[in-house]
Amino acid sequence: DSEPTIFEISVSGRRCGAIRDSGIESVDASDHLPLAYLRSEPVALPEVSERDLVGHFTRLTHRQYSVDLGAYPLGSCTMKYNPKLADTVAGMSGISGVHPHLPSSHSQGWLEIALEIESYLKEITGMAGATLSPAAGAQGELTGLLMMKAYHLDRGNHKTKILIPDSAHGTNPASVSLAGYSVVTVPSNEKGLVDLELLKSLVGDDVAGIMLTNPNTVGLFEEDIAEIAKAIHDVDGLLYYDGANLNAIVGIARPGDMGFDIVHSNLHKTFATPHGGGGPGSGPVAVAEKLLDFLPGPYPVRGHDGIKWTTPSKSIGRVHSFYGNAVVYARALAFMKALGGEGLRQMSQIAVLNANYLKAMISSYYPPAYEATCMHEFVVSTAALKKSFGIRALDIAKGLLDKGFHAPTVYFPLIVDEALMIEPTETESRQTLDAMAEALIELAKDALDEDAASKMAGGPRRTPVTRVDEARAARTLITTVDAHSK
Amino acid sequence: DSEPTIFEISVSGRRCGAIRDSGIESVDASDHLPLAYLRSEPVALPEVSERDLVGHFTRLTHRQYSVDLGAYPLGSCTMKYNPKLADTVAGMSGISGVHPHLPSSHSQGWLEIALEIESYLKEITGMAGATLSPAAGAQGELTGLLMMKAYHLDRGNHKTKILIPDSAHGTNPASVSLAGYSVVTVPSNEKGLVDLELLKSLVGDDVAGIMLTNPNTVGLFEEDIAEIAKAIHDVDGLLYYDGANLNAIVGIARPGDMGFDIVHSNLHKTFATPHGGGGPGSGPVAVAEKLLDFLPGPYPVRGHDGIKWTTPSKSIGRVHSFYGNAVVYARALAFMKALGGEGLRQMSQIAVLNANYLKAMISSYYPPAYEATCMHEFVVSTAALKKSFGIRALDIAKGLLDKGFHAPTVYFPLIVDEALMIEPTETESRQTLDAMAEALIELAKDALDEDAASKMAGGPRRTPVTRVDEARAARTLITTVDAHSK
Amino acid sequence: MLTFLGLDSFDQLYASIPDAVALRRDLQLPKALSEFEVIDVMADYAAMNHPSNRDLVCFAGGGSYDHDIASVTSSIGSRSEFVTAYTPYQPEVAQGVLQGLFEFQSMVSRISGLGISNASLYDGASALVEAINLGCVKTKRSRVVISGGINPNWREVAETFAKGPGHEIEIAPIGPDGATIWPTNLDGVALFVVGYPNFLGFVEDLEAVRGLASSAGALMVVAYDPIAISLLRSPGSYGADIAIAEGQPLGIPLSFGGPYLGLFSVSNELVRFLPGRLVGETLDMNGKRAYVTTLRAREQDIRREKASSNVCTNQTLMAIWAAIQLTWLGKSGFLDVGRSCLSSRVYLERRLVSEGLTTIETRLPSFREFPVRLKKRASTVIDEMHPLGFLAGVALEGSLAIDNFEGDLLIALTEKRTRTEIDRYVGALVEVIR
Amino acid sequence: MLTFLGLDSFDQLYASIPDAVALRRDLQLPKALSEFEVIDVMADYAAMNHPSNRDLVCFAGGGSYDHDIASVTSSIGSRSEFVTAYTPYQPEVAQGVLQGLFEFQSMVSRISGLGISNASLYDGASALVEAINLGCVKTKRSRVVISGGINPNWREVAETFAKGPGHEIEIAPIGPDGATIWPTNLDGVALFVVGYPNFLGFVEDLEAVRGLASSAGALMVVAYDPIAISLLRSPGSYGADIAIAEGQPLGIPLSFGGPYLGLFSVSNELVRFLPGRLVGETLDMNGKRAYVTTLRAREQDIRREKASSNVCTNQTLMAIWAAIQLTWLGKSGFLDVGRSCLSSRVYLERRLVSEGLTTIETRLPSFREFPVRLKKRASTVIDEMHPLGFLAGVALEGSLAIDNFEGDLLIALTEKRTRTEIDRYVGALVEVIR
Repeated sequence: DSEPTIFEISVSGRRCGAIRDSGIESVDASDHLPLAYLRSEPVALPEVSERDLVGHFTRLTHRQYSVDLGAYPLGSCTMKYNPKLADTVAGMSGISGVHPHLPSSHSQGWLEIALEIESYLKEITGMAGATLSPAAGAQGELTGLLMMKAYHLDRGNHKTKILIPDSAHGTNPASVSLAGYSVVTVPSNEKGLVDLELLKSLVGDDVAGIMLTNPNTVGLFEEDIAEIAKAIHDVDGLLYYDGANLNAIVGIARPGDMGFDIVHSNLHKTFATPHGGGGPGSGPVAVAEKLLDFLPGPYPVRGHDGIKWTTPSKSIGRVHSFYGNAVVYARALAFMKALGGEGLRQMSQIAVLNANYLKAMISSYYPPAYEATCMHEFVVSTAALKKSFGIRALDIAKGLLDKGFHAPTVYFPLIVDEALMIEPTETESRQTLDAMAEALIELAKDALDEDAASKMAGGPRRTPVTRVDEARAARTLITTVDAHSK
Repeated sequence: DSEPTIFEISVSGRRCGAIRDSGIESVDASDHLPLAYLRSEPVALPEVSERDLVGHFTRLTHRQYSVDLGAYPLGSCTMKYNPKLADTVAGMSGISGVHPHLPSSHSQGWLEIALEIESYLKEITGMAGATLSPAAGAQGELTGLLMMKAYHLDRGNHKTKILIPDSAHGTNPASVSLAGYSVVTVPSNEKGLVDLELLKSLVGDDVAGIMLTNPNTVGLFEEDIAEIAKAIHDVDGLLYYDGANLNAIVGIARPGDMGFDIVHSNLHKTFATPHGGGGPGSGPVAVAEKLLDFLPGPYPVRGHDGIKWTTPSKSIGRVHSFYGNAVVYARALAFMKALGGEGLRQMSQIAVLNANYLKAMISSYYPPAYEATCMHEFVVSTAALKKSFGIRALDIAKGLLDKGFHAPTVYFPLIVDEALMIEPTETESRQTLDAMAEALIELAKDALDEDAASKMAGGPRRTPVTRVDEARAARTLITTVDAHSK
Repeated sequence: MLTFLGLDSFDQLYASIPDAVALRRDLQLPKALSEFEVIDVMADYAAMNHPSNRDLVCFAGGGSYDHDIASVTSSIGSRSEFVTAYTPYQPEVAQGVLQGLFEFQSMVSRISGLGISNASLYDGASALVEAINLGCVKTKRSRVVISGGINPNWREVAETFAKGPGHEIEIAPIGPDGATIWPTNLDGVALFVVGYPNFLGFVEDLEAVRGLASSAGALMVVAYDPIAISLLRSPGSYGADIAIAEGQPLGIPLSFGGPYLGLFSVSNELVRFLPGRLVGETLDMNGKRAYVTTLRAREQDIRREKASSNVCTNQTLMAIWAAIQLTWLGKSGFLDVGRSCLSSRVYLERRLVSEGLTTIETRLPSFREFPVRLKKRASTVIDEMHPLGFLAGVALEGSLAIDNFEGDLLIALTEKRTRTEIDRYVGALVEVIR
Repeated sequence: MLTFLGLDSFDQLYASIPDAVALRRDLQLPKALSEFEVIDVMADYAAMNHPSNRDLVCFAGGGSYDHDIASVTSSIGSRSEFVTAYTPYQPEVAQGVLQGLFEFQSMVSRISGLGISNASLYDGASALVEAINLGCVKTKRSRVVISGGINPNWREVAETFAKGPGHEIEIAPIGPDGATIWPTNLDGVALFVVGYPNFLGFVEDLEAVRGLASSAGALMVVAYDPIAISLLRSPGSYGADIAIAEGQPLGIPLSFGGPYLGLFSVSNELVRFLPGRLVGETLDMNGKRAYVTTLRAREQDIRREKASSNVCTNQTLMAIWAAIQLTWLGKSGFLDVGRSCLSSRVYLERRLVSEGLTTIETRLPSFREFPVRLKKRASTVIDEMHPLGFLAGVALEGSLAIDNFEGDLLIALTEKRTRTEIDRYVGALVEVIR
């Protein structure tokens, strides 16, 4: 029942439709390009009919879970429903058909879109300016850190370190390294929060700043944020806000008011742009007043004769081929407009409510790693289940797949043993949360029954393929259809 | 694993998005309509979030087979692949957004489309005129028969009967009855063709005409068509061509050249408009010169100042609210243009080739009901398999579902015992035909093995639901969610 | 593959076609185009049309209404499993379409107030034809009384198809107040057909029609605007035997008139006379709920010449779209649409009166559509309003003329029309009429 | 649900947020709009843009090309299972995306001629950044020599991100013949980056670059136009270590510059240095073929601060689109596109010469894009061509200026441009220039 590759479906000489007839006589390539440069054989792309193409890729979609098919409680990923109205917007030819080198006088609509979503982001984050260039959150991080670096260089600060809590996403330390800083890890305390005293002990003149997400990756609000900010600012350090968890606090609290200087947003998370199976994302970065001059350029600025491309005086330079993943942020703007200010706040409130509800529903079977009221996500540990018949967090995750749900995030954050990180999002109904809780509880009960547990350990079984051998993939390393023949 | 109904997902007070704010103050209905006319409770439509709506209907699509997922060898249904370019056309606002009462001066593009597809249909069928009004083949049949009736009335002919071969689709006799004629059945001979001598013996002055499809419903070309036409025309009868099987002969032979006077086409069959799970169809009717005055009206006619709506002098009148299923025939025109004259002929050639190939591949296991070279479809009988372990045509059909194909048409035509009617269409590749043949042969072999046969008899098992109890449905007659409570 | 069959050419496959009828030339048709060129050509045609949009704001109805369609409706309704499936003859692999139709039937029954609804017919007109055929078969009569307030296009279609079985169609005229003047002689009437609201937008008195039908021993057929049922009592609540409608307002694009969607409901007693497909709930071999087309014995492919309808396909895809759109609207949104239509109708009518463009007549109440007598004929008004950016309405002229309202302009409101648009429309009308 | 949690208000859920940082006012943002109003507002913006279409025929390239996109690409590529899925962290329910990416990787490897291709990066510029980081890590050097014929926007991006690790970016200038003038001192060069064709459309001599890289012990990075590889030898055939490209021409809409698609291939030896996601084939528990993201140990979430790339998401959906478009084109269609681009380029260049608008220079051969020196500056020409219905090209001015070609107009051809359009374009250019 596996689907053959498109290359296996391929039959020599077959093709889909023709390309356009330009009306121009076809030239012989060798009359216009050196023969030595020309390939002797056409690229061996698949040769199939359009019918077989459509059959193949449509069948692939029936082997794929997605938000539109069901709940996706992936902690820290904020897999909410993506309203279809944004597809309507993305499909407009005045949106999707515009060449990026078109002079600004003829792309004012796009520039208006850019300025408008920037204004939403600034208000939501409490920042003074923003760039839409970064194509994803991780690129936003590096962009932000390079602004931080430029700021310090400009001020003559000598900085070498950036602080990162031990619960941070992997992109944070990687970005810090790529920005040329060294990482100093800040351990969490037993409450799952940054240990303020310990943090203070790590802060010195060599600290360029700190990267935090708040609520943090265990789903808790860093209550000492004001004190943290003060400690960092006291050494002219900057606070970087990882927007991964912004979905919890829109309209409730603003990074800028907490003392953050740089904020990236993951539009696909908080602002519901579809994730596309792993991208495209969009990672705008908003900054405080003091960093405005360092923003990447060019960016659009409104002048008396329309909006024009401008590069700020101390800009770190360009970070994307053009101005970011434009259609993604146009979608996000449509989403924001549909919700409005009040709706955006309710979005966060319900996200937090749903997380706390689900946490309460399952807590007798899945002890939360931390007791406090969570924000939009929470972490439980299945360490206790491991003791019975060896059921691990991964088995619970795979068991959930068999019950028709996506799995939560597993083994993250690293500071919790056998972690399941669960984020239901605001778009799942109470009925769905109840069904998910029921499924999770059934699995916990099964873990205590020898027969059921042994079945679970081999799961999933009802999915398009059963449990996948990841080690074999790394060992054999077949990453193209041609790797077989090697 | 069944999907609850949308009403079961419904929760009081929940809703999707809001409607547009018109800016007009809402009035109290009772101030403007008599209180006695007003309902006391809103209509109990579902109350769900957009997220739950999308989840529900998307999950339904994963319980549904379709052409895009695989082969559909339903004899007489011509379930070919529907090229996606037609979707692009159908989505243009100048196509889908036009109000049907728009004056013709502002809908000239639509009228051009209508005239152009009429010209294609006339050339393909060999007819003098056409109407696009009928919304489906069956409506086309009745439209054609009413023209036949009007013709005879106009000529002062006294006609009461219409001849129909015993292999005809059920719509033919039903349409004849609704046209106010009585049906005279013409038995097929042992070759599966109309028995010419028998036919001649049935033809008299009271015969208004004959309805035929050619190739006929057992997939054979009626070789005596010229003689049949002569016999009917000799009594001033008319020949009606059921376009269900037109896919076999486009560019090869034309109904008009065979002597037919009225031809309907099923655009979703021959011209690849998608079937939509059972509609919308489109059943244009083309007619010979002598019937032009009887066409339904109004229809578009080109004049010196553009195309205008006109009704011919002796028109049978209007047959559709507007001018037929317009977007469906716009799709068909796009298909025709993509294929061109030569491509349309090749379409038929390959349809016939594929049918003969598949027939040859399986004929040792599935004896064809008739030996002759078939056209685009063929009929086999599984009567022999019934003798072994009681495996019926239906079981083979359900067995094919378990193997990932759609089933062929079963128990039609009625003149073949345990009939399987198979039409692969031109869009399936040889590889798909081979796979289908292999699946069919496996099933035939299984039918001879007691264990396998007993399993097959209870099939299908791997489908979204297992074999469905049709008798129970008719007995309990639950046709709405409210029927349960009765 | 030819070789596999032992053949040299395609011609041999066609050996059974006699020379005399074979086409011995190429089709005189244009050569193949790439899909991009086809799309360009079709876009050229599309550019010659004037769609209803912000450049041509639509105040026309008359059987086709410019409603907002939710993005989910086209998005989910365009999924290829719905679009490219066949009729659900194999229920085990067609539960998606079948359940969608079952839910559609449930919604239509709740709207119509009648227990049984089929899986749709071609359009409103075909629903009327089927209602007439059903009524005549059931009552074994052939006199059909149709209100003059029924969509004139539908009436024409009914008259066309009545010629087959020989039903006598009789049109009951509309009085100056917009109400049907029913005949006094009720002998042998098979069915009465009334609009609700009627084509002019007026809400007729259904109690009275029910009385007439009952005393005549005839069926009562109500042709309703589904949007109106958001506010008005259902046809079923008046004891209608059959309720029919054009379902286009429920999420189907204007589409130059098709594909649309005929809604057809009957009282439980008439189920065995029902035309078209019907989906029923049942169980599979494992006792799981499943859906299947049922009462197939009614259908043409089984009853053949004894069938009372020749309907084979329906408009399944449009039914799925309507089910999605109705779900999107939901209980409260459907009500909102009705209120908005009514409110805008009241607002526009008042504005027209206050501008002196029309006067208030004594006539039946309207819901969302109403005729206006202006100083110019409607067709002239429509032509002159076009360059100002409006499809002003439908001209009650020619084949759409209705007694007492000939030459009037029929104006329709939907929830899509905003106050700004309506104000601009009134301004343009003032300009055209003055 | 609040009640279930024993709470009275949402505020209690947020009790952990200190007063000092809580937002004590409403967001100063517009109120909610219905989706229809949102679409109207966005359509207003869209109407202020001038998309590339028949009213503004596109002769601009410069990293973004106006190709025909098959209907299947957007149709199948827009299916919600592809669009709304997450990163395939649970392979058992993500075989659709994973297999699609595996096929994409296979196609990219066949195009680039290198054994390993990742599942895409953000865009061409990010592919360049990752190539530089890879090369510097691999060679433990930091001198990066980039041809001045690399897209100037990409060069800027490379310079921005080089500031982090402190790589030294050195631009090798372009001579009057359009060829890169490589430095003579090759000490400590980590990698050489060459365009193929370069930004000006010229096909450089890759053998020479290979020789340079080899003698310097550096990596050879080729930034190719994927469409050119339909005719030209692959980067891999020249021994490139890394091949990068902007994948937009493979079925991705112009989209005002994003989302696009970075293609990234390496030779087999470099696989463990590969940035981004990589999908591999494996088996499931039943021995059935399955796909999974592999060599995860390279990635940031596992290596954290030791990772040589911080890439987390890629552009999966665009990769799926490209895989569909490349399948639609197929072996012969891809070749057809290349031939058509070349033929149109040759035709247009000849027409320009014959109209006396430009002269034939001695310079490198071009594929589908070329710079033209006109009597007016390119930006002026573009402005004056706009009202005539053309986006005339890209102006090699300002940040896009390239030595020896400053002020020239860069013109790109795709298979979408017809002879009629090209003839009209030449006519318009004559009018503007004369």
